[in-house]
Amino acid sequence: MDRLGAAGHAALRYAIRAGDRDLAIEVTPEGRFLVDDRVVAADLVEAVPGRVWSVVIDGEAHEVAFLAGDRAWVDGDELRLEIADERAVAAGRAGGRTASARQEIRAPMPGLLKRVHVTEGASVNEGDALVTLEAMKMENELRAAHAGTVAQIAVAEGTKVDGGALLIVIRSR
Amino acid sequence: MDRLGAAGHAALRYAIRAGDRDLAIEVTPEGRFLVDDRVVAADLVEAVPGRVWSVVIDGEAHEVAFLAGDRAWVDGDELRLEIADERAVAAGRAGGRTASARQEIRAPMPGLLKRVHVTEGASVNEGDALVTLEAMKMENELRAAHAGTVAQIAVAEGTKVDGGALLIVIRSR
Amino acid sequence: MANRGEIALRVMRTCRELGIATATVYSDIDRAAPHVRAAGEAYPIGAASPRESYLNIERIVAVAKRAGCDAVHPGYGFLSENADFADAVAAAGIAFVGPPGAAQRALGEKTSARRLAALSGVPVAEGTMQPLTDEAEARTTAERIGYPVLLKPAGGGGGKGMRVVRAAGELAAAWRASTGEATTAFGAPALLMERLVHPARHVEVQVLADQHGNVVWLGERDCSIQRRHQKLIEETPGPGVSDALRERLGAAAVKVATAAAYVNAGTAEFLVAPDGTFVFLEMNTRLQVEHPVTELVTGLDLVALQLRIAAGERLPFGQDGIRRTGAAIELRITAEDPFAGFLPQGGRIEFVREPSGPGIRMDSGLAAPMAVPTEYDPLLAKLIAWGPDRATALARARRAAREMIVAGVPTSLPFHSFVLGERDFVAGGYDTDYVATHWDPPGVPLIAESAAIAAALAGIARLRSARRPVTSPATPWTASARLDMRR
Amino acid sequence: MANRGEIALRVMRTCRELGIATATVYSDIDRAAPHVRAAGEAYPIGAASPRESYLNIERIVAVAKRAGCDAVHPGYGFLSENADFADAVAAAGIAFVGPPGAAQRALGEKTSARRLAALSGVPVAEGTMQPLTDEAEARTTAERIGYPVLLKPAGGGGGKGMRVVRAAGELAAAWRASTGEATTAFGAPALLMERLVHPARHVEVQVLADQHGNVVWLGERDCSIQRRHQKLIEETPGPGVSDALRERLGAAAVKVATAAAYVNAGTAEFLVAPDGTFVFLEMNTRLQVEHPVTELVTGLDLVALQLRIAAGERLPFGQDGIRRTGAAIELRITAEDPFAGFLPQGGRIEFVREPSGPGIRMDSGLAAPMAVPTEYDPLLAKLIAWGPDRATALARARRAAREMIVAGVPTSLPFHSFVLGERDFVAGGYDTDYVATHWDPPGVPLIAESAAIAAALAGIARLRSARRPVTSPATPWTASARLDMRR
Repeated sequence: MDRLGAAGHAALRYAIRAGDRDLAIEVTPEGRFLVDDRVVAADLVEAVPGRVWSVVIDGEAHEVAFLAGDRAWVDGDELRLEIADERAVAAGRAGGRTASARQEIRAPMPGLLKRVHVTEGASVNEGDALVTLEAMKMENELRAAHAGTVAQIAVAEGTKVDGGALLIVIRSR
Repeated sequence: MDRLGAAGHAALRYAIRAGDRDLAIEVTPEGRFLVDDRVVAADLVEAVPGRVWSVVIDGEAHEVAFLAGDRAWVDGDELRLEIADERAVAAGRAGGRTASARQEIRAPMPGLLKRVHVTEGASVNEGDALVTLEAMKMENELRAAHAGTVAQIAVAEGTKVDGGALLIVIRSR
Repeated sequence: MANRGEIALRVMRTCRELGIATATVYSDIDRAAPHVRAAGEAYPIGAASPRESYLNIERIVAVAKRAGCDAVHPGYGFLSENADFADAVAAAGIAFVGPPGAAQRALGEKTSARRLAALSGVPVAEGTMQPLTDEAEARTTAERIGYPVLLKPAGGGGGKGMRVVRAAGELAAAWRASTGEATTAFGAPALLMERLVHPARHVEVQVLADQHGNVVWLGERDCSIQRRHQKLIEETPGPGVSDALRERLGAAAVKVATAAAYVNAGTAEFLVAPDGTFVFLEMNTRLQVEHPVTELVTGLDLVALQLRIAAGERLPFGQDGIRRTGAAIELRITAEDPFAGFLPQGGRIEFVREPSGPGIRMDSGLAAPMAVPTEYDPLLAKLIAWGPDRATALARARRAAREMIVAGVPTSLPFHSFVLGERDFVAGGYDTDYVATHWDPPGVPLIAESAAIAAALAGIARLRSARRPVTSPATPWTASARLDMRR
Repeated sequence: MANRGEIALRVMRTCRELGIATATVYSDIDRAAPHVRAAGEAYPIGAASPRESYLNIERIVAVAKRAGCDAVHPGYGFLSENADFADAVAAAGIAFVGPPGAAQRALGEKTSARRLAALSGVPVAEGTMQPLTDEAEARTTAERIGYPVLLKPAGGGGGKGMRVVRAAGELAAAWRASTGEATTAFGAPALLMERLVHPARHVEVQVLADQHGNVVWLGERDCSIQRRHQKLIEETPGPGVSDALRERLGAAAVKVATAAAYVNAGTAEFLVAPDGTFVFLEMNTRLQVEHPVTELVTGLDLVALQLRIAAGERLPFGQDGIRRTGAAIELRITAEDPFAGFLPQGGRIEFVREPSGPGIRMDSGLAAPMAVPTEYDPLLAKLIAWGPDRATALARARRAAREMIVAGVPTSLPFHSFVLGERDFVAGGYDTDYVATHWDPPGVPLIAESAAIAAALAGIARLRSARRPVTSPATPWTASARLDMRR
C-alpha cells in the first residue's frame, strides 16, 4: 500500500492472482486499464462504499464484493484475490507462491491449545495431525498441508491462543 | 448542534416532542438521563452506527432507528422526533408548535409547477387546492392544511422546482 | 429484460433458476441499480427520462439484437402494453414475452376492449364504446348516463389519469387534468367515460393462454385498497368473493381472453357491486405487479410459465389441474409519504432492513445506498405473505411490515401497519373507498410512553455521539457506544 | 425465550403473529444482538460463557419469574434437552414449551432411548444398552460387535463428540477425544458404542404429541449432508425414501414417542441402509434446526403448534389431516471456512446481503455490523427453499445462495453452491459420506476469465480509492466513484 501511495499519479502496474489466474494489470494515469497489455473498456461503479462494485466490461455485467482479507465474491462465487506490484512478484512475495516452502500453522480462531502432537525437528507427512485446538465446544485437529520438518513450536500445550496466533512452523524438505 | 457543542460537559437539557408527547430530558455529565426530572435507568447501545439503537429501560427492550430528518422508527412505529434545547422551546422554535400560525407549502419532490390556483392576499379555506405540481408522471394538487390568507406566492407557474422548494406561504387569520 | 427495479430482478431470478442467461438495459441514472448488478449483461440506453431510455423502442430492440436475445420480457409499466414494441420485437425475430401486438391493440385501447367484452357476453359499465372527441361530447354523455361518472384515458391502464366526476361543475377541470395526464403517461389524450359503479370492490382474475388456444384462469385478487386509483394492497382469495362468484368471474375472464385471441399471462379487471353483480373494466395485457399472491396460493411460477408460453409450449395443466391453498396478501412498499397524501418522494436510500421468516416473500428492488429517481414509478419493494388462512397471512404480513426499516425516503409502511391492524380491513369488509374513509393519518401514531422516551434518549445519544470522532471499525462498537453513554 | 440467534428470532416472530408478548435473556456479549433488539423485554444473565448465561438454569428461571412469563421456549441447543431445566421451569409454575423432564430423561440418555425403542419393537443398531464404564469395556464391546464402531456421548445429541473407530488402534485416541468433548458439551463423560451402519442415509421424522395422548408424524427429512456428524443441508421428501418406507419410518417414530409418553414437538432420527432397512438412532426432544423444511411442505407453523400444545390444547388435526406439497431444502449458513475443514470462525460481520424472492425463506440471525462470538454455535442463518418439485426447490436454493453476500467471516456458502450444482447431489444419490467423498475444496472456483478480471479491476479501484478521503454522504456515490476511476 505504501508503495502504491508513493507511486502517486504515475502509471501503476499490478500482478494479480485471481483464483487460479495470473493477470498483469496496468492502470494509466487517466484511469484506463490494460490487462496483459490489452486495453479493457471497464466501467466501474462503487455500489456499496469500499464493499461492493459493479463492473461492466463490453456489456458483460459483474458484481464484485470484498469479504475479508483477500477473499472476494464475484457473481456468486468466492475467490482469493491477491494483488502485488511488479517488484513484490519478482521477490516471490505474491501470495500463495511461497506456501510450499514454509507453512505456518495458525489458530483459525481463539481457543485452547489442547495438545501438540509433534516435537521440533520431527518430520511430518501431508495430513499428519500437528495440534488439537479446542474451540466452539469442539476439538479441532490442525494437520500439515505438505510434508516437511517441524521448524518451530510457537505455543505450549494448555495455552489459550487468539485467532491467527502462530502455533507451528513447518519447513519443506 | 453548535449550542450542544459549546455546552461541552455541562449537564444538557432538551425539550423533546416525540409524537404527541412532550418530554423534558436532562443528561448529566456522567451520562445519566433524567426524564421530567425522574432518573431513567436506560441502557443504550448503538447497533448500526448513527442509524439504529437498542434501548433497554428496566427490562423493556426497544429498537430505535432514525429514518430521515426528524422521522424516527420505534419498534415498528414511525413518529416524528423533535429535539430542541430549553431556549429554543422558550422561543417557540420547537417543531410543530407554530404550524398553525404560518403554513409553508413546499414542493414534496422535484417537479414542474403546473398551475397556481390562488393569488396573493386571497383567503383560502382548509383543503382548498393551492397549486398543481407535476411529478412522477402525475399531477398532484397541494392543498391548504388550515384556513388563512395567501401571504406569498414564491414561485411562478411553469417553473421547475426542487424538492423542498418554498411555493406558497399562508398566514392564519 | 426491458425494465428496471424489483420486476427486473424478479424475472431474472426465474431465468437464473432455469439456467437462462440474462441481459438488461439501463438508463444513465440506473448504472449501479440492483437490476444492473444482478444481470449477466447490461447495456446503457440513454438518459433518465423514460422517453430517452425505458420507453425507447428503437434502442431497446437494438440492444436485444446486439446481445443476441432469444426473448424480451417487458415487465410491467413502460413498454409492457405497447403493441408497437411487441411488433418491433417480433419483427426482429425475437420472442416477445407477452401477447402479440394484435391482441394488445384489441384490449389495450379501452373502448375496443369494452366492445369486445360486451360482444362476448361479459357485462360492462354503461358508457362510451368509442373514445370521446371533446369536452362537449363528454358533457352530453355524462348527462345521458348520469353523474357521478368516471373519466379514463382510453390509451392505458394503471389508474393514471383517471378522474371521478361527481357533478357537471367538476367536468371541465377533470377533463383538462385527465387529458394532460393521459398524454404524459400514454402519449395519447383520448378519454372514455363510464358510469361510476359505487360502492364496489376491485377484483381481478389472472389468466394464462398458450399459443395453441388453451386458456385457464388461476384465481382472483381483491385490489380495492387504492389511492389515486392505484393499488396499495392486494389479496387472494377476495374476502367478498364466494365460490360461485369466483367461477363466474373466471369464466368471464376466459371469455374475454378467448375473444381477443389472447396469448401469455393477462389479467381481467372487474368491479364487483355489494350484490355480487360485476362489470368488466379492462384487460391488463402483461404480468401484474401483484402476481406473487397468485403464485403463493397456486405454487406456480408465472414468469416461468410466461417464458414457456413464449417459447411455444403448451400449458402444462388444464383448468382442473389448478389448486389454490391458503391465502396471500401483498403490500406495495412505495416511496410515498402516507402522511402527505401519498405524494411520491425521490431521494436516496441510506439504510434498509427487510423482513423474512415464516410465510414471508420479499420481491424487492431495494439496496443501500441507492438512489430513488423521481423519473420512475415509486414502487420500491413488495412484501408478500402466505398463510393457511387469511388471518394467518394478515398476521404475518403485519409482523413483517413492522420489522422492516427503510431510511432515506418516506414509505407507505406506516399505512400498511395501520391497515393490517384496522378492524374493517381485518374483517374483510372494505371497498375502493377504503383509503378515503379510513386513512385519516393521525400524523402521530399512539406508541407506548416508554417507546417515545426510548426514542428521545437514543436521539440525544445520537446528537452527543455526532460530536465524537467516528469509531474505528477495529473497536468493538457496543463497547464504544456504552463508553459514550458514560461520558 | 431462553435462547439466542436465529431460533430466538424465529420463535418470537410467531409470538408476535399470535399477539404474545416476548421476553428474552442475553449474555453480556449479546447486549446488542438481533434477538435482544427484537424482544419486548430483555434481561442480562451473565458473561458470554454459556455456563454463565444460556446454560444457567437458576438465572434464566429467575428472569422468567420476574418477567411474569406464562411459558418458556428453550429453542434448540443450550438447555433445550436438559430435563432439570424443564423441571425447574415447571416447578416455577411456568409452562415449558417442550416435553416434560420425565420424557426427556427417558429419551435424552441415549442408551435408555435405545432400550425404549427396542422394547417397543423399533430396530436399533447392535451395541451397548448401558453406558460404557471405561475404555476396557469399550474395547471388549468393539471386539464383540466388530469394527468399525461408533462412539457417542450418552448424554446428548447434535453429533458432538461422536467418533468413528475403524480399528482397535484408533480406540484409545477416540475414547479420549469423545470423553473430553462429551464433558465439554453435555457435562457428562458417559459414552455408548454402536456398530457403524455404513453406508447409510440419515433420515429423521418429525412428530407432534399433545398432552392428551395424541401423536402424529408430519414427514421425514434427509439430513445426510454432514461434517463432523453435524448437518449442513436437509431436505424433504428424502430422495431415497419411498412412500412405503416413509410410512414405516413414521409408524416407528410414533411408537417411540408413545412409549416415552412424549409431549410436544420431537424428532426421531434413523439411519437407512441402501436396502431400505433402518435403525433408530435417537429422539431429539426439541424443535430441530431444520424444522422449516417440514413447515414449507405441510403449511404448518410448528412453533405455533408447540405453544398450543404447551397450553394444553389438543392437536387440531389427526394423521390423515396432514398434507405434504412439493419439496423443500434448507442450507445452514454457518461461520465456518469450508476451505479449511469447516473450522468455525468467530469475528465481526461487516456487510450482509440476504436473498429472497420466489420460494425463498430466510430464518436469519444476521445483522451488520454484528459480532460473531466464538462461544456459541456457528450457525448464522438458514436459507430455506420450497418448490413444487425437488428440481425447482434446488434451483431456487442455488440461485438464492449465489445472491447472498456475507462479509467479515468465512461462511459455508461456497460449499452450498458447490453441492447444489454437483451431479450426485442433484441426482439425489448421496449418503452420510457425501462431504468426505465429494467436497475436495479446489480452493479456487472456476469462474469466467472476465469475472476474474472484473474482480481484479475492482480490487485495484478499491486500493486507489483507499488513498482518497471518504466520500461525503451528500455527494452522489456513483458519480464520485466514476470520478475516482478517471483520476
